[in-house]
Amino acid sequence: MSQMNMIQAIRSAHDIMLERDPSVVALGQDIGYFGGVFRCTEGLQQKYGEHRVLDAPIAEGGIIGTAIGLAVNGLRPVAEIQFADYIYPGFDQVVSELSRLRYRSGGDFFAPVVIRTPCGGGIRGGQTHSQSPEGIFTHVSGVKTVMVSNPYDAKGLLISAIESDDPVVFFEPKRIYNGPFDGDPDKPAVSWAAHPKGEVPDDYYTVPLDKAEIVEAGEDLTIITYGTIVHVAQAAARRAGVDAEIIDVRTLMPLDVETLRDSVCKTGRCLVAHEATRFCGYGAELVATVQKECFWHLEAPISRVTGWDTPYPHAFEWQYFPVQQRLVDGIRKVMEAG
Amino acid sequence: MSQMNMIQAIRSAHDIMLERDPSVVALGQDIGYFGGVFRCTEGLQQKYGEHRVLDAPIAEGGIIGTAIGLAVNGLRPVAEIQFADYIYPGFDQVVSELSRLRYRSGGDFFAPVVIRTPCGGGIRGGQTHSQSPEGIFTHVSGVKTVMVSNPYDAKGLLISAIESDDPVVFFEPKRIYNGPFDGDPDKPAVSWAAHPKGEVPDDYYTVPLDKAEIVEAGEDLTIITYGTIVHVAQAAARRAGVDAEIIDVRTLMPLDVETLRDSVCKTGRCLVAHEATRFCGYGAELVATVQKECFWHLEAPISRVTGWDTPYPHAFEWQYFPVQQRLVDGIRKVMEAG
Amino acid sequence: MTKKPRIHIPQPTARPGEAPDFSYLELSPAGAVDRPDTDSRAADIGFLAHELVRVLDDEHAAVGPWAPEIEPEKQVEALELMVLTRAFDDRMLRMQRQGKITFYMQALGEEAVSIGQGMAFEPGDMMFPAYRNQGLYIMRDTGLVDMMCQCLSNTRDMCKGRQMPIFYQNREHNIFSISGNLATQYPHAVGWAMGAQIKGEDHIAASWIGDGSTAEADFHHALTFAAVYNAPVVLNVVNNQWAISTFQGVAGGERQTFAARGLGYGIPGIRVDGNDLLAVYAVTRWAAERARAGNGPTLIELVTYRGGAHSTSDDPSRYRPRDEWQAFPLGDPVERLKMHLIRNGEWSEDRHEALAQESKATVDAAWKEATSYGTLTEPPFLDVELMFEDVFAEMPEHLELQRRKLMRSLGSRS
Amino acid sequence: MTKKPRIHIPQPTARPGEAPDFSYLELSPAGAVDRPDTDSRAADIGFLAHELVRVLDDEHAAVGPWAPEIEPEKQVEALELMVLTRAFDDRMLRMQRQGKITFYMQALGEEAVSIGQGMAFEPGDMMFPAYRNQGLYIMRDTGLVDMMCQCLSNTRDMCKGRQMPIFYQNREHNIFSISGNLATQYPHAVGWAMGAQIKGEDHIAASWIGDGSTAEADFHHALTFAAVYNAPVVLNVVNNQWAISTFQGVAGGERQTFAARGLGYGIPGIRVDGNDLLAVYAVTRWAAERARAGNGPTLIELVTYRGGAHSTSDDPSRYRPRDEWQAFPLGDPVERLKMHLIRNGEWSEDRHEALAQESKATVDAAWKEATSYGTLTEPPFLDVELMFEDVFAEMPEHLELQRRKLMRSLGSRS
Ligand SMILES: Cc1ncc(C[n+]2csc(CCOP(=O)(O)OP(=O)(O)O)c2C)c(N)n1
Ligand SMILES: Cc1ncc(C[n+]2csc(CCOP(=O)(O)OP(=O)(O)O)c2C)c(N)n1
Ligand SMILES: [Mg+2]
Ligand SMILES: [Mg+2]
Repeated sequence: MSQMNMIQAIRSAHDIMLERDPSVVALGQDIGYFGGVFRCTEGLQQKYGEHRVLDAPIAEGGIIGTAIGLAVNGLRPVAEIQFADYIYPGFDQVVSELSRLRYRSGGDFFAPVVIRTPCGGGIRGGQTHSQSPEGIFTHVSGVKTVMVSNPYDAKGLLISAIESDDPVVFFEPKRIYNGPFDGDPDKPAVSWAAHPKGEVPDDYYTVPLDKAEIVEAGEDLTIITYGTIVHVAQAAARRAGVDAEIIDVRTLMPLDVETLRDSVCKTGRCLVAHEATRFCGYGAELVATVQKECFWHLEAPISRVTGWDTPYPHAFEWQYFPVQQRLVDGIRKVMEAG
Repeated sequence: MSQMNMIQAIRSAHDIMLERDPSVVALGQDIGYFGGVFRCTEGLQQKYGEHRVLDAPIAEGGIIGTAIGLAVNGLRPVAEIQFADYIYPGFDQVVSELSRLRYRSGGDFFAPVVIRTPCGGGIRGGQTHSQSPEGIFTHVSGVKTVMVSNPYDAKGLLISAIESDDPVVFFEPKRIYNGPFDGDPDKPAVSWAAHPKGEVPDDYYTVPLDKAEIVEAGEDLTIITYGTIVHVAQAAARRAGVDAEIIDVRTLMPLDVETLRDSVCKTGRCLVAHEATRFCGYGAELVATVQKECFWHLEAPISRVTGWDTPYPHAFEWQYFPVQQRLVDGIRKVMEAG
Repeated sequence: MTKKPRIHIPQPTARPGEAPDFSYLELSPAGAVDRPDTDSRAADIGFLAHELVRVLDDEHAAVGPWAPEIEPEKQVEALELMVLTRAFDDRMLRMQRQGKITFYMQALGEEAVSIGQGMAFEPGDMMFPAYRNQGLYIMRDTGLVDMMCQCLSNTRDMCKGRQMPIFYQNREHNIFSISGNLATQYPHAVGWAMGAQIKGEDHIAASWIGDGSTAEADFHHALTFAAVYNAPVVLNVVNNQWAISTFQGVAGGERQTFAARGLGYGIPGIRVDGNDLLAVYAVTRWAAERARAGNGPTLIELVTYRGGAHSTSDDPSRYRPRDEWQAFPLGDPVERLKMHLIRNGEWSEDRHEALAQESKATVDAAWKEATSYGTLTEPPFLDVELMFEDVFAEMPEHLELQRRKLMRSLGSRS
Repeated sequence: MTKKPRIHIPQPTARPGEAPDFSYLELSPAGAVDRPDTDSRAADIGFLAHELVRVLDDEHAAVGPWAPEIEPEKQVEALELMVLTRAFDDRMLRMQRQGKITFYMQALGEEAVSIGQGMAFEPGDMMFPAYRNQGLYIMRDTGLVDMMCQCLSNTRDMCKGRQMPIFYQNREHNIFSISGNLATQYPHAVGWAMGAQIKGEDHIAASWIGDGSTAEADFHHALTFAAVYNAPVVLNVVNNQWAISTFQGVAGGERQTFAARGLGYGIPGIRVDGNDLLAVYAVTRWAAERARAGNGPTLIELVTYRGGAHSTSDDPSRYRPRDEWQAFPLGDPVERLKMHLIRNGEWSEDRHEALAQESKATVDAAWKEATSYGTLTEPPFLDVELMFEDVFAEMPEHLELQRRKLMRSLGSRS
């Protein structure tokens, strides 16, 4: 066991898999000699060689396209896209090739590629360093989608993703790389040291790719969320003084419907929260699924607290971000309804 | 007034706008001399010149990227993407540029580009000529999204889209280019001649870019749908013998919430149907919105009938497509619940 | 607008009703182009991207430095494979017209590309074909029945009914799955080749796209990554003059050859007579040797002509002269190799006639067997539940539920 | 794996602690490169893509056929603009360090690119800059206060608080909005230029990207469309040797120049000393003339060096020698033009010292005014409701509702 922040946990997952499995390779912009702009691969090229941790040209489509070729040749590429906002030039290779190869070839070919990418705001990145595009990947059949919320899960889920024979798009909320964030930007930043999920085993372990986690058990309402907002929701629930059951979805696709169903059927009230824009966001699917599964138990409309349907503005970052206050408002609304 | 199929109606919209507004230009693969693989621009290059109707290289990203440049120079480009399945190489230009330009430049620059593209299945196109990717565009803030269901709307909405100062992604279900389709593949194909919406004014007219249409008024349940499935829903409702209110959303983003709310609050029951895959599809937003707006009026869970969460298979096209029978099953389920 | 527009719009030399005109094609005489060593630097052999490597002269003799050492038996085999490919295409085209299959694309006039290039690689080399490379499957003998079953989406369909006709793959014979999305296979080939380097293996990769498809982003991605990592890959551009209705000028072929694109990346480009099987074989062999020896990628432009319609959905008489193919200066690859072999006393009109009959018979027999495994309209049919498999390695719960729901709905009647 | 990997991984010549080594840079002597007519065919002037156009020699004299006719006053003006750009960068960098702005990117060492090229265009020509082209705004005099207000996201921010610092635009002065997404502006410039042709207007377009960004798809899209339609556009690659931590070889600069990419499309490529303002101006003028005369696009590679960190988030000492810039053979563009003017008696050390002071004062005054319109942390603040505007031409209902909801929530306390 060690204290790790999310960057160290992700690096550890790379390190262990590069060590255990000679077919694992990493590629991406600035990830080699430099170790990545967020340091997630620091020291790994030096340790495993330039042919295992490759600096790649600035072409997301080329990175994902060649990663597929590497995978078809028996390797297990872990591709880093420097910011989720820059994944779109590679979108065609994800949708038309990576996620369709196994299906269209009747199972003869498949490409176990992991695409890691930092997402989300809260670091004054403006509209091109803050996006959360998970909702456009979860709609694509054939690719699994993950968003992590803490170091322990980050390492365990990344190892699962690398070992999975399915392609995985792996989102890492950059706001919580160095510490959890409770959604109050006026508070000083805290580190992972104090957080139980900052305790990470040094060795190999996995977290399953299809299970949500109940991070807090409760009776009054269910808050379904993932990524940075998990921590915001916990703080908001405390502040609102409600006994909330808080679920970290973790693996967005495939979705662990059972955990959601059991919780909302029990509490009868549900709030869905994420950082991404609201319209047609991932939260829409969560609401649609829950209302179908738990309709007869619902005592109030399911409510969503999300980023607004605008790009992510630089100056108004904290008005765009679903801060604690907005979660509190959302919780109140769900509790007071009916 | 003339009898027009959807292809003729779309061609007429181009013709009128090329005539009325010298700043309108069309570009796309095979749309010039040849008139387009679906003939939507037939004869227009000959009529308006090669500098108004351009054959473009096979690069969707280049087509959309240069269309933005044309628009910034004061033109109104109408770009055809030959199949919606091939729009992904241009996705970055849509998300990062086309839909963000006005916002990021504080309104100083904007690009009134229309991207037209045939979508949907039912023509044995297999997994790369059948997709309905509307749900990934409706999640992108800054671009409007339309899917048409008949010749009259196609012409009126396309003219509105061309005149709009906002970018519009305009989906044309290819299965109904030549005639409506009631969702029974065993019946012989019918033409638009018999259909009231096949009656199209020859001259200029518009259909508003933010209004859904109630295609059938009813009391028992509300079916919210768009594109090809509008016709399938009408046939299925007749067959199920229910008095359904059927809403054609038409403009998916921005969504005409009021029309949906009024209808479902009245009927108390709602079925959402579309051809696209289900998970995180556009239907999820429809369900999430309706359950929020109409929660206290709902007598049964909102149900979805959609394409399955698989790619669109060639051999099983009619088992993938939400055929009449599946709509009938869906209607029954909603009617029998509670 | 008041002012006069002056945008340049590329124009083909002839449209329907006009006389075909290939004067725009730069041709070198057979034997005229030097053959540099396979370890030459791109910068020193730029001429290869502008001239046209040809081996067969007008008297059907194999001349010049590129004339390959290839035994007569192998040449005859190549002829047989081209004729078989054409017979296969002919049959499948007619089957589509009769509604037995939903769609088809011929390689008519381009057979030397897949056969000649295919023969230049080792069985362990990985092929990343485009949709007009059916010849690669035929050359590697993956089985006509197998290919037909795919086109029929029947119970033996390698794609399990998920793809339109012609989107084959064959893992065992190292031929990748064909994509409906243009050019995407190009970076796959480069990545696969990088993988061979990383693993320290000797296999190389090859990929094909059309002239029109070179405009796609993946063409640039592939050339960039191949150049940066010196990947052992042979990248081929099949310039058949047309991309559906647009001629090669709309892809940028007007002011520069496609082979020359490579030079901009420091990758050798070679322009070759794509209807001259011996030249195609020789040039590809050169590029393959180069890659295997660690000298990196090569871009080959094969100059040929799309003899048929783009696909069964297309009608070329709307946009090009009906007799354009007949006027194509590089002729017909089958005819040219045939005459070469006859000239050398290795072949005769009679044997050719016999070959045509045999090939037809082989195809007929294959079709008979293939259809016995069902068609889209006649049993036996593929199991519908296959629709939900292979989306992921294991079927997740939501797909299992959807599968059951469908089966119920197929059961229910009203 | 057992076998030995043999993939080629491009390596910079020096890493931290090692001695800088620019031996890989091919340099031509000043005045050595011919200046062809502006209507030459790309194929005939390939040499321009491989040699290096230079005007200023080691004695600071302007020599050779590319030495431009540019009056001394204009040269002095260019020097003033470069010095002002550097003073602006210096101030903004310090403001970021003090937390007054959230982010910044300098053009240190590359000032001749934006100033020299900017001066070569007409005011009606449309510029599509990258993020290191602040000099274009300064050269077109859009106003330092205006730029600072953008960096401050204050009440006068042209972007209304929506963009990180440095993503300027200026419609009135025909400079496009800078994007955070690399290379996307390249096809915009080509499309804009096509628009000018379609409208029959004389304006041309220009765009800039970095060496690393040439690997992006939009570089290929832009060159393809520019070649196909013969668009009047000047496409510039600023090769400052680095892309964050990766040197230009990782973008494919090892085996070929970036200027040569153009040749593959039949577009002339010119490699120019990017730190030689006179050469930069002359080459750009040549390309602009060419475009305006209807002779089509040109690709210019400007060889320079990124003197500072990639951005305020970067620490270059982790990946390159600290003294690499000092060893760069093409020196410092400000110093070189200054010495040229002094040599010609148009300038002096004293005047230069005075200029530095003036520039600093100008920047200080501008900063003082800019901050009076607010900062991210000090009032006056931008109206939060601006967040919901300009997503569309008119605010749709759902955004109006979200706006109200936010205002309520900002009101509510607990
Ligand atoms: C990304 C993408 N865009 C468009 C299409 C539609 N399309 C299919 S084939 C084709 C023409 C390709 O021409 P070329 O590359 O020259 O190959 P050829 O058909 O001549 O062999 C087009 C535009 C597609 N399949 N994929
Ligand atoms: C599409 C995209 N991918 C990645 C990035 C992250 N990024 C920002 S600048 C940069 C390096 C660009 O280097 P270069 O093009 O040489 O320009 P320079 O910074 O040297 O001026 C990278 C990788 C981005 N902004 N956009
Ligand atoms: Mg072609
Ligand atoms: Mg650079």
